[in-house]
Amino acid sequence: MTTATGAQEITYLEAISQALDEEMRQDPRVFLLGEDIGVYGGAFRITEGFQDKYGEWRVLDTPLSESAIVGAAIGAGMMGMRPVAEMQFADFISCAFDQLTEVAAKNHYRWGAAVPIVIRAPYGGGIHGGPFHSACPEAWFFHTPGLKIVAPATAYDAKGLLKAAIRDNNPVIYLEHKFLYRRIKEVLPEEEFVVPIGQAKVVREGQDLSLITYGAMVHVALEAAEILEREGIAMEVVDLRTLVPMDTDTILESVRKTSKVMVLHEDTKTGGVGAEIAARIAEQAFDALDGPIIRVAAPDTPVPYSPPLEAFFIPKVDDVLEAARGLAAY
Amino acid sequence: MTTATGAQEITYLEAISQALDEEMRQDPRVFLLGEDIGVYGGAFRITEGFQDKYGEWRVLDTPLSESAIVGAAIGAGMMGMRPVAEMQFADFISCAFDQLTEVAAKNHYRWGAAVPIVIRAPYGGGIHGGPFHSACPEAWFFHTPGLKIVAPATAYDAKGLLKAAIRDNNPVIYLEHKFLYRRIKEVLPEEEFVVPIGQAKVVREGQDLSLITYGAMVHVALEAAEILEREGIAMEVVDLRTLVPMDTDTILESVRKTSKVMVLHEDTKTGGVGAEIAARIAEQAFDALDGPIIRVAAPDTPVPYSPPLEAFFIPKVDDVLEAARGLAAY
Amino acid sequence: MNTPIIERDQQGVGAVENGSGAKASLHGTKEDRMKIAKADYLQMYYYLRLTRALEDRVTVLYRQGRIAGGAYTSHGMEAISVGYAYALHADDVIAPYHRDMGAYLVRGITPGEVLAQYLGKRTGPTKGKDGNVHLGDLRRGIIAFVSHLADNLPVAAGAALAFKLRGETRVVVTNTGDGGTSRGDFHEALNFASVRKLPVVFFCNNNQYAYSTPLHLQMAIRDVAERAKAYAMPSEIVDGNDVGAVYLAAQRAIERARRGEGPTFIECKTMRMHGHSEHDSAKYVPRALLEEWKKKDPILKAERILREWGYATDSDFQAVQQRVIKEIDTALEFAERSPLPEGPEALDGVYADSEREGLA
Amino acid sequence: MNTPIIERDQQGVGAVENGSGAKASLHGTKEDRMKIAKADYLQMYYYLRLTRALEDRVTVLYRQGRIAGGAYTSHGMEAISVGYAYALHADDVIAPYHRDMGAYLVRGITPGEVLAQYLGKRTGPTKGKDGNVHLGDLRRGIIAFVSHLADNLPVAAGAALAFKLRGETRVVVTNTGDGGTSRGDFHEALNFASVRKLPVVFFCNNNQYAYSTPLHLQMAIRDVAERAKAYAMPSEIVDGNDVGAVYLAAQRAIERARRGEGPTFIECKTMRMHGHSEHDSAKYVPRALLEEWKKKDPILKAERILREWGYATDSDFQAVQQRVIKEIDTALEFAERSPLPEGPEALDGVYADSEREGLA
Ligand SMILES: Cc1ncc(C[n+]2csc(CCOP(=O)(O)OP(=O)(O)O)c2C)c(N)n1
Ligand SMILES: Cc1ncc(C[n+]2csc(CCOP(=O)(O)OP(=O)(O)O)c2C)c(N)n1
Ligand SMILES: [Mg+2]
Ligand SMILES: [Mg+2]
Repeated sequence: MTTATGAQEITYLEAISQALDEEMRQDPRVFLLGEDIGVYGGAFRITEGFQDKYGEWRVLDTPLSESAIVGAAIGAGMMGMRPVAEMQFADFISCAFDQLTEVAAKNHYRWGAAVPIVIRAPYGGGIHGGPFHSACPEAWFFHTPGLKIVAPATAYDAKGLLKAAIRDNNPVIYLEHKFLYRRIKEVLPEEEFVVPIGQAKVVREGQDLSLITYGAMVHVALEAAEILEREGIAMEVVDLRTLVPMDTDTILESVRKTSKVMVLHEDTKTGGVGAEIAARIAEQAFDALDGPIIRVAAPDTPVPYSPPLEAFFIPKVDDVLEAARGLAAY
Repeated sequence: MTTATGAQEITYLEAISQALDEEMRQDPRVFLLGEDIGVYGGAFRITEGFQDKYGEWRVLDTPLSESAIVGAAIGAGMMGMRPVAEMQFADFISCAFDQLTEVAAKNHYRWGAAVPIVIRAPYGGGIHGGPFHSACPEAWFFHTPGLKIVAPATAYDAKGLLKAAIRDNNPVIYLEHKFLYRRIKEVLPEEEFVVPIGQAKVVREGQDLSLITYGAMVHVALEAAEILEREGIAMEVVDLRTLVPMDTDTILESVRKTSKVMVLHEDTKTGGVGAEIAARIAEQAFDALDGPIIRVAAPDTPVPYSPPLEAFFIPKVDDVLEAARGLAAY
Repeated sequence: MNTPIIERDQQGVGAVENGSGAKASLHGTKEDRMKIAKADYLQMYYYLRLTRALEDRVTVLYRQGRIAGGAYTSHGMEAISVGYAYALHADDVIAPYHRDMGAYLVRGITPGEVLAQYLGKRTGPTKGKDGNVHLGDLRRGIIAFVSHLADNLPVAAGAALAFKLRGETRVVVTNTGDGGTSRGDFHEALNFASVRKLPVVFFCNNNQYAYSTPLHLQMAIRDVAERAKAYAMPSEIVDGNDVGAVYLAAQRAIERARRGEGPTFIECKTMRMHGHSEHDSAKYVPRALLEEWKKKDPILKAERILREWGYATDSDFQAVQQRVIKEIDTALEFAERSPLPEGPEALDGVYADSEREGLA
Repeated sequence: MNTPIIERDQQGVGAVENGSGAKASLHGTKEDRMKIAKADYLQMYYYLRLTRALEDRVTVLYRQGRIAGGAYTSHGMEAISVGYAYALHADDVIAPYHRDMGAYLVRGITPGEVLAQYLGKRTGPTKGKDGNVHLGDLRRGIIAFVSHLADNLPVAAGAALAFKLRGETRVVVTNTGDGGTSRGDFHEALNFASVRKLPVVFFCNNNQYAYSTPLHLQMAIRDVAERAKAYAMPSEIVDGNDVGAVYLAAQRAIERARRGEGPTFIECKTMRMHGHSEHDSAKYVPRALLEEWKKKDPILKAERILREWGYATDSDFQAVQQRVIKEIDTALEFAERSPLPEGPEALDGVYADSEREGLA
């Protein structure tokens, strides 16, 4: 789609492709590896045409071996390359878990070896992928010191954070939400930009309560905020953008301003990222609180396949509205 | 050691052995598998003599293959056996992560197949094991619906919970703390007993503040409570014993009684089990709270090896005292 | 890099010596005729047809946008899962992979259940919790497929271990794709099974591609069967498009396992005739290759042999085809009539009760 | 189950044909003499002695209770890591496992650093963060060992991939135990390296046990080298107690990798002469077996060959031994004098700064 000024709207998916392309063009150390990313262009076609442009070594089709993909990325990264590894679906990251938590995460702490790698993980539900193609894997890695995690909610952040991730000297898990791939778009600046890792963003101001969220849920939050506004409730929405390192300051600032806070995520509730956010607030801003800290999150089950089940499972605008009304009235 | 009445004191380690032995004797479906558990009797000698007693198939030495160990346990469990798999150190559970989270945890939800397996995981620090022999792996699995997790702090619970875990129809991760193996002992009842999964225990009563904890930290908590008592602060100590399913009622009851609460664990802080406990309290007992929810936990780093570093890393009585005094004065 | 196995395959796998030292099975020989009774061959033919008709219907439903998730078919590879499943006893167990629809059907999963599963209905074996070919039912001896490829191989070994521990003579058969053999769990499972001589048979559907990845980018060996050497495991290479050959190879390996002699690895040479899933046009596969393999279609091959052996005539084939189409029609009606689950059912069944469910 | 390889080994591996089809290296032959210069052999002998003396000292310190954690030695297996490390160029890279002390020393880690590491001192390569043989330093081309066995094999392949991508002729050598070859990561790494012909050499220290687990409970094959067949990877079996044989085999494989011809697998037959770690009395190993292997000690073997080839005499050996003992004394003094880290240093270094550290 083209806007009135002639600028091109770019989808979330295209933003990711652009970031990869720009970084590969600028930095010969950057290369990609993963299953079916070459000739096929990736399961989601993010690297379509890349192999023609950069050759079959810089866009490397690997055997079906997630652990080797991540392990090889680590080795190449330590030798000065900037590998970007793709998990075909984030769900399969469980097969590379050990390499991530034991090798990538600990090398710098143990012996000072930087591991500048990016793991792209297409994640999240809403696409009827069922228990093995819908996972939100962030909490596992959130609890693993040595890894960074980013989770953009917009095309702008998708591009800017991926470029920052590639330039970072640490292992970064890049969570790209499959539901957003083709559903959101925006005009991006023509000039180069990077979104620094570690900075949350207040995406909507409000003074009655705060909602802390990230990923696809940012859009659910904004939709809910719009409705609440009409009911006279001004909900502030904070998009974390980066999960590790977490921008606690921005969270606490918002809480201090509104005195009431909710956390929203698509991942299951128990032990999710929301628990940590709630705990930090309860620890560091207790005095500012004027009500319980409410979490809206998926129930503690695998992601079910059948549309009515999945619809029930994934947090919805209504869930946010209900919780927000309750909290506002507290 | 023998007490005045002639009853034998049993270490935490012996309690584990006893539970395995009793369950194997009573139930032919129970068998053990793992690395070096047979001839050698296991890295910590928990199954010493078992192979002589039960043969080389029911005490099965496996190749060095954690994923196969857990996978095979799952398969045997689904076919009606009751496998107890040993990870030589809990740290190596990362190599079996995928089998646990994708296969064991999801089978019953997806298609109704019960997976009655126990994964024994010798965990925790304080033994100068360094970054790969000291891990507390609970938070990863705590966030995985479908798994149960128990973490006994006493010989009594070690025995009773292991028996309950073996009899449970679900995958249970049994966290046995290496530091406690030979350091604590008690006289156990002669008659058979089981400690039901899912019940926390108030191990010390108090009304000034509550401390929620589990595993080796229970002993740190009790030592701190003793000292605080002398200072006029009555700290209640709750030993969770089971992490999943969590006994939220007992936690909330204690919080409602004392109005002030701390959470203590040896695992690293961010995204740890303590975050969930704090979040539940902040959500469900906010009205009862008279101060911030304080977490005392290890810092967000791998477990360092050198004694001064490790001593700094692991939460200590002093850390609890300092936090408790602050909270009591709040 | 090695050239893909394709060229040689085109000459008909069963008929040639292969370089790997693995036994090569002949197909359609007189010797085979003595080993496969007419009733059995016809029954397998029926299952080939049923599988084809069912999956063709799935493809149609997918194109009509009536399947919410993905759809995978075994089109052109039906002989593999029909053949191995047919060789099993009722109390044996299978742990299939995602192109084994024939095995589900042979084991008694009905086409209605399959379509209900695809449509997310409560009457599917997973009650809507899971989709497509993730069908499992312990009562029918079926361990449900897990997307994570090769994850079920250690599980299959473990099921076999249970049988061995109890002194039962039951056997487990599992299958994986050529791509799946690159995963660590493949290695750990075959190694463990071999060390302990477990009663499990490892099939490999070598359809020459893993999604878009051709065999020579998946492994440096020409025959997947070479992988078995790392475990001192006997292996066999079989024409995966010949249901009789697969059946006999499966039977040999299953009986070997039943006798306590340990696991066998069976590579079935075949070709993936559709895209990886129904959304994939598979442009990366040379058209000529598909044309070539179309001639080797397992149903055509079965019909040729049935005719040659005097087991059946064209009118028998037509009757079977009419029968299966009717079965699929009825099945679809059933699936369509079946209710969707209600949202809150999403919360059910994360944990098993204390009562043991399923079969032991 | 297979019988362990032990019996055959006792006849001297290098001298016999082996059943696996892998090349068997001879040792101590005249041909070898022409390939190894006197200075090089003497230098390797020095490293054998240095490794032995250093690890003997570690054992003593462990028994004195002065090492907080565990202690692992390569006693009787020093020839393997000395041999392969000595065959490398300065800018090549190693990813050793836990019985490769010789390689660390050859690559320039000092005995003082090793002892500082064991004692948890700030002057150890990990500044007290990690213990025992978890030594790493990218400037010296050493990727630190990770306890999780075989984890560093994909990492080694990845380092080799970096060299290949940049068109460099550098090579990576990695090592694993017989037990470590059962892990999934072993399979994934060798498969990937082979498909992409990466410049990496996979050594395997087959010391016949993994902790208490004998080879026949670890794998069904007789020679670990059989594993290489699954990857169409050339393999070689070598007498792991003969430093010259290891060195030459390493050289062949390294130069092959350097020429872009891909990875090689080298099985070194040897025996673990101590317990798994110093706390383990290894009662499960037959005493006779240890007696037999004591005669094949790599230092004795090296001395015999050095004498035979006229490269050195007993007085040379004594001089080396005196030299290394002095070096170890000095090293221990250094380690003892070194400060322990302060508690809060535990918080340092979880993340790298934006400035790249280490060598590219
Ligand atoms: C561990 C894992 N990684 C990636 C995928 C995604 N995926 C699904 S099927 C497939 C290709 C499988 O190829 P193969 O094993 O040869 O089976 P085929 O589909 O060709 O029958 C891939 C990459 C997966 N399911 N599991
Ligand atoms: C993944 C993993 N599982 C278990 C262990 C515990 N462990 C340490 S060394 C060892 C035996 C290793 O045997 P092998 O690979 O043959 O090497 P060796 O010690 O004999 O040289 C075991 C089981 C480990 N380090 N990593
Ligand atoms: Mg395939
Ligand atoms: Mg060994």
